[in-house]
Amino acid sequence: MKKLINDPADVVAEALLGIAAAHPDLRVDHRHKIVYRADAPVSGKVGLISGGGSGHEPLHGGFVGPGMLDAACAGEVFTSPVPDQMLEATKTVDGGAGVLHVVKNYTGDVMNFEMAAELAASETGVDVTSVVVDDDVAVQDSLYTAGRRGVGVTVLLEKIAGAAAEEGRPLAAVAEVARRVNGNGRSMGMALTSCAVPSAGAPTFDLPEDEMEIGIGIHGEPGRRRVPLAPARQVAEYLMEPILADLDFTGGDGVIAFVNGMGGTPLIELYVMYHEVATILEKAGVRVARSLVGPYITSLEMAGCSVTLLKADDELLRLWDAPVRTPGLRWGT
Amino acid sequence: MKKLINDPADVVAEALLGIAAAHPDLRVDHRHKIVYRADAPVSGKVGLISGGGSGHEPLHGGFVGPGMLDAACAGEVFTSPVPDQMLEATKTVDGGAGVLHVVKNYTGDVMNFEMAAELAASETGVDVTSVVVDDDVAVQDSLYTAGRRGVGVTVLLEKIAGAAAEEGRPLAAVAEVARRVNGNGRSMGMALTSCAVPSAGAPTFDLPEDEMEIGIGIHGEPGRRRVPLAPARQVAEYLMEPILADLDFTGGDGVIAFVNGMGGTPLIELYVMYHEVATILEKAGVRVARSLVGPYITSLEMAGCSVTLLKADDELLRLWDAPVRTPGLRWGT
Amino acid sequence: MTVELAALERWIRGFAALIGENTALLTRLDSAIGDADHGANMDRGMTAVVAALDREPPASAAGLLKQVGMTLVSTVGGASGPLYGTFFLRMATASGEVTSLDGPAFAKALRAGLEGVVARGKAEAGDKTMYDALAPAVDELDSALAAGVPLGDALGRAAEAADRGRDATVPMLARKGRASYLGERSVGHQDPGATSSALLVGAAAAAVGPSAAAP
Amino acid sequence: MTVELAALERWIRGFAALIGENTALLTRLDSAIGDADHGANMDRGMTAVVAALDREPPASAAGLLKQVGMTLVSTVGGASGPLYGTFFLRMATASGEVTSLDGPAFAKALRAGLEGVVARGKAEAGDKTMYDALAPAVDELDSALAAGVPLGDALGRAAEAADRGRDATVPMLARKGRASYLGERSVGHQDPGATSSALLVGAAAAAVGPSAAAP
Ligand SMILES: Nc1ncnc2c1ncn2[C@@H]1O[C@H](COP(=O)(O)OP(=O)(O)O)[C@@H](O)[C@H]1O
Ligand SMILES: Nc1ncnc2c1ncn2[C@@H]1O[C@H](COP(=O)(O)OP(=O)(O)O)[C@@H](O)[C@H]1O
Ligand SMILES: [Mg+2]
Ligand SMILES: [Mg+2]
Ligand SMILES: [Mg+2]
Ligand SMILES: [Mg+2]
Repeated sequence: MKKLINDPADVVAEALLGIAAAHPDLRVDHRHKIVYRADAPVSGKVGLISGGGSGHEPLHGGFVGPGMLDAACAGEVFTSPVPDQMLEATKTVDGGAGVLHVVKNYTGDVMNFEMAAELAASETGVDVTSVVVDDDVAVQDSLYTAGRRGVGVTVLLEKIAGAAAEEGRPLAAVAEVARRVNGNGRSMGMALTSCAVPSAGAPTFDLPEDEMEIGIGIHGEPGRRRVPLAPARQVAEYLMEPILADLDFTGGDGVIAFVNGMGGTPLIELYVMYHEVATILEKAGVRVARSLVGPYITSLEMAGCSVTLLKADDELLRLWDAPVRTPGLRWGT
Repeated sequence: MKKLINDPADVVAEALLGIAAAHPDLRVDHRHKIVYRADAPVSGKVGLISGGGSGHEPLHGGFVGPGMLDAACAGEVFTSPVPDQMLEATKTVDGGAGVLHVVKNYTGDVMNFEMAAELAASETGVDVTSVVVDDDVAVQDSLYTAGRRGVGVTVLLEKIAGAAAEEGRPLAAVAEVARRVNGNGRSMGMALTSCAVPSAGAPTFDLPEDEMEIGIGIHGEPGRRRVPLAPARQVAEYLMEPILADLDFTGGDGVIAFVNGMGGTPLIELYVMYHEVATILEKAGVRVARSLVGPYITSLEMAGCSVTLLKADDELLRLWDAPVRTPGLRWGT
Repeated sequence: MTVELAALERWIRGFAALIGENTALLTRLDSAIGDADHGANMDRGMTAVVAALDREPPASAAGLLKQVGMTLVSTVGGASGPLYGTFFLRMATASGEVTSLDGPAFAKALRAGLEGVVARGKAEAGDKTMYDALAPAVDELDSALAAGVPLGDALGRAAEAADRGRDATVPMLARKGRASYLGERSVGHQDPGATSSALLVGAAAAAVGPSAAAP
Repeated sequence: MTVELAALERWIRGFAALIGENTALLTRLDSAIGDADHGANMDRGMTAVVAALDREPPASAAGLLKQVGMTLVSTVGGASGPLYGTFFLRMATASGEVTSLDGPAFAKALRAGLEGVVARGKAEAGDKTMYDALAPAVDELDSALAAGVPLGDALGRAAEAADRGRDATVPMLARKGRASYLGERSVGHQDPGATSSALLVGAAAAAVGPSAAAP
């Protein structure tokens, strides 16, 4: 396991020092491990916070800024942050219009955000609403399990709900937009190689040279199945088939198509994958309205990719196109 | 060797199909493997073209757009493009004010661009000037060798010269700015793991689990030396020491500090590295005026990073801050 | 026989030591069906717990258990942070401001903790979670005490029940937590949280010690 | 003895076949001191050259050599594209619109090609490049012809000189091309370009064939 780090225990704290130094228009609360907008709280605006385990960069800290998140809480690598962090972030960004918690659907994240919301209710007067992202079709959805994981849609949701908040909409309306994004988005991922958690000191899983893992999560959680290595064309089909089977993406105003890199896969391969995805969409009669290609929700150095489709309407596209100024996504300003 | 590709021979062509599909504001000439601005040629503006082997994405195709390159020629993976491509790109972007060729200093790139310039001179009336980027302090500079390699400074140069061209400066002035950037910029890189050229089908080099390569190039060319794995702090010193020894970066209006990912290294590690670099700069009395952290000039899936420092003056900073709208760098518009 | 404040402290410190020794094991188990952080999570939390005990020695059972719970909530994160945190916070509430707990009171506090885990995480028996080690232990403690077994020995039996519960997670198909994503593929692996929970119960038995042999 | 247009074509096709057989070797050599693409580069180029020959059979030596050179320039890229391209383009100019070259004319054309490589790449003897295989071969051809050795045998000697030149690159310290970045560490590796150049000369010898034994 080769990494550009010092002590594994210090990775998150030191990365936050780097983020603070590299992005003067962000602020970092090093004690609470929170990245927040320099102008927080924005008076009258709904605050958007998210957070989760580290190791998925640019998610979430790289999506803090005007038009997207107001604050992000950084947990240890692949470990949900603790309620104190979300509570502090909630206080920091509340501009009087309440705060939306964007929570990826993992048991740890859900419980820690839940405790934070309980604390916010008992200790502060801040109005908190939570939205849970659960878009990963690799996981069987059921009332009796932890449900689907939150993956690629998180990026699109933070962008779109962030734009809705920036427009001055009230908390309920911002939450409604966020839920609409989650309801209309689906993802599926795959890995060619494992990631290695710094403190674990070894790869999370073994994947033979001639196999790949289909349906993998963003923490190296094993996926749906292992299959022999196959060309990009076949990989795209493995990922697209369950996504297209889960929701009808035809009609409407088209989709936002997002090919995400898991961290270790070079951009040239992501473009090869995007070409395959676009080809499948065209065959399926799905119109691409917007696209995004790159490593936006990663899994440390894992090689692989995920595909996310979001069925968009006119309003979601307008919010997607709205200005955003964060380290990870930036346009229109 | 695990890759998200189809036939290794088709990687570049298919990635270009992906780029074309993902970026409607770019145009791709698939026959010549050129990415160019949708509005090319921009009348009266100096055209900026660059190009080189593929596998370094987002360089160069991801830097095409207003405020940066007018066109990029994509060679085979790690292989300089051929003169026909540069000639075609030159014709495509010439808006009457001449074309600047940005050439990374590799024998192949230099010779192919040279032939293209000869062809442009004999076949077209286009005024062509070339700037060679050679910023890699890992390589001994000498009249009798191929000289220093062009690496990280290329990104900064394309941005800054692109801004100068966008301002409407004449060819000689744009070339002067470009040469100033090259003269004031230095880089050094390192690798934790090898890359693998798709057509070669195997890693370019073997690097034992407990060693790293210091001074590596962006094609997996072996570096200055192999040393035992070391913490990020030590790696930063290995890279910074030769850079700071080569040029005095104190004074002036500070530096643009750029920590670049080689492709396989996650962003969280790049921020850890940036923190170390910023710490060393502070100790050395070098002021950081601007910074850039991320994978911008990569070497396929190689894990590792490089550091680039550019000694800036007021004018270079203003040009750096000027609006840019490309897939890889985007701000201010 | 009662559990004195000092024994509670021995329990917690003993648990911290066991976690320290088993960090790699817990992470390895979590690599197989999770995300390879359970060892690091628990070790970070219990190290902080011990530091807090050193810094501010609590004056009551409730004080100690609350300190442990709060520290775990604030330092562990993940699924195990809120779950173990809630476990100790509920134990604290059930214990009250006393400096010693008799057998039934300690058992009642443990059951309150277990109920907290269920309230927070909604796990049921057989879901392949820490519940599957904790619940049999708490049940065994209750029935041993009801049968007149002295507390020390009863905790020993509870620890054995926890170990059996932990082992029983191996063939289970996970329905809660990260392992549930695996479906069928979770079968055949021991649950990391059940493993740390068995250490927790074992540490309690060790801290209280076996009852003196009847003369 | 002369080199007919058909022999020139045999030469080029033979070279393409040798490149195809040695693609992996050339890439492996380039992995050690370069960027692992020399095999793919040459193979892409020579495949295109053969396709062009199939498509438009040239009518003269100059036509053939120009077609080869242009195709290499347009398809190879990297350092070897302009170098081999220039080599053939200069050979074409030196050959003229003829359908056969006698020994001295062929040798003159080869020297012109070699000079093109130098003009383009500025390599000198001992820089560890294709020059170190090509130059001794051209020199050997000249002196063998001057000594009255028939062309076929003279080319055989030239091929041996190219092989020796290729082998001699092993201990050299690279001063040109990508391998020069390695400094001392380039020592001990055979230059990939010198290796493909030795194949080029070898293919010429094979295409013309050994001279008939004197009766
Ligand atoms: N809903 C739940 N109820 C009870 N225990 C749970 C639940 N979800 C997960 N767990 C326990 O938590 C353990 C994993 O903890 P840990 O690895 O620290 O957190 P995470 O899964 O967030 O990485 C599992 O092995 C399981 O025993
Ligand atoms: N300046 C030069 N003059 C002559 N030959 C050179 C020169 N530079 C490089 N070469 C030859 O080119 C070969 C490498 O070709 P290739 O790998 O195809 O290109 P690149 O180095 O651009 O990847 C070297 O082995 C060497 O023989
Ligand atoms: Mg975790
Ligand atoms: Mg090359
Ligand atoms: Mg875990
Ligand atoms: Mg090469």
